[in-house]
Amino acid sequence: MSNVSGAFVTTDLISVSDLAALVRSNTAGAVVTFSGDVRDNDHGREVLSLSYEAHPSAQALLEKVANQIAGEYDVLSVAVAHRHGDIAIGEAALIAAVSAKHRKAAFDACTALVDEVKAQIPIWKHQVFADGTDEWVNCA
Amino acid sequence: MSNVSGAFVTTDLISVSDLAALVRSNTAGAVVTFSGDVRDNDHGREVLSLSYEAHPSAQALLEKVANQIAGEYDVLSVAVAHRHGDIAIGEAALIAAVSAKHRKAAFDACTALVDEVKAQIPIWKHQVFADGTDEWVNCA
Amino acid sequence: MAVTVRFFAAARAAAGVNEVTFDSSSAMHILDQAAALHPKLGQVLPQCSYLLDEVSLRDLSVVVSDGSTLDVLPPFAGG
Amino acid sequence: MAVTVRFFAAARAAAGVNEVTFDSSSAMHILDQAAALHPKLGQVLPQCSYLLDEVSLRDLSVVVSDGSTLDVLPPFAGG
Repeated sequence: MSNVSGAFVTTDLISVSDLAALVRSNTAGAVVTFSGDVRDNDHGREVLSLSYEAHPSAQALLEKVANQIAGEYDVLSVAVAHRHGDIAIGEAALIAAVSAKHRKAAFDACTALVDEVKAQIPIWKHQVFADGTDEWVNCA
Repeated sequence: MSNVSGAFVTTDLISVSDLAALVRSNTAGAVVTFSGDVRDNDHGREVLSLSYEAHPSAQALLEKVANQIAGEYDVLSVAVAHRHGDIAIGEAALIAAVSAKHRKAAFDACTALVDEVKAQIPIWKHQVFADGTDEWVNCA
Repeated sequence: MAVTVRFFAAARAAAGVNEVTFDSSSAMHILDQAAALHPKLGQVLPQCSYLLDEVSLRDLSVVVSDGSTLDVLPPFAGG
Repeated sequence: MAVTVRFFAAARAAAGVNEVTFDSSSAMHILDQAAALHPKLGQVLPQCSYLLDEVSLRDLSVVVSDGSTLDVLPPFAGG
């Protein structure tokens, strides 16, 4: 029986260990986590600071995506958190955690969860570079 | 430049957050972790207790596998720990962590790292079941 | 009563405002008016998707009623 | 001086001992002698791999010298 242990769109710090703890259980043999962290560089340019903006519907859509993945894969539990607002270099913007009886399902579901979050959740990344320029990522 | 941040064969508790912290850096955009945890059941039978035995060469071979994966994938850092001795239900037996600039390499390398550890490291699992029987796993 | 158009992320940056109101008409006509008012939007809108009262809107010939909200969403870049 | 055979995991459980010593001869002959002494080993040995002084040994016709150690490794089950 799959379930979603948590789906959070938040301005708070998010941590791998918190999300791993949410999905862990004595029946789960495998826990896979992904942490998407803010880098100090992008396409060879130094990133000074970074912020994410979330649409008001982001929370509901993140819950929907988590439920979709929990239903499609043979996993025990799914949790996901996307942070918005200003995020310091090295901190996590997106964390996903999946538990399953066996590792292949956990890896596959975690990969798909991250892919779907990137595709479906209305969140935008704004980068300020050391050269004084800035950009909204994916928006030419 | 890939490197191995740690490879440990140990009787101590091992934690996802410790290994994730070892591989994390400001240039890494993605950190993927795997935790192989001791389950309270196997093939439908209740597991009471579990221990791992490690061959004296396990430490050196784990370092070799970690280096092999760090060299084969476009990743920034790799860390892996395998616990042996008695392990309580729910605790981790194997933890792998990989950082990379981009998530696909991190997922692929972490999956391969776990596969290679299972294939190449001389470590054995002994399970005691609630019905009083016991088994060395993979040894019919 | 009017139609509220809300701009997000790069669309807000291009428009220079968070939101603007128009009289009811087709989504296409409303967006054309917005681009006329805020010329930089012209580069961003072709990449955008739209929500009409929080539901995905693909057919821009649909008439947006007074009281409705049309959201302008640039390509997502979460994660 | 003799050959030391070390048993691990299921092989140790089957042998009932951690290690045993034999006179130098081929690995195959040494393992046959071990199986004769500890009959339960007969079921485990066909699944095992071997290390001769910590190096993988595939050709069991190799003669194991006095002072060497032959490790008997059941199928790995880490992770």
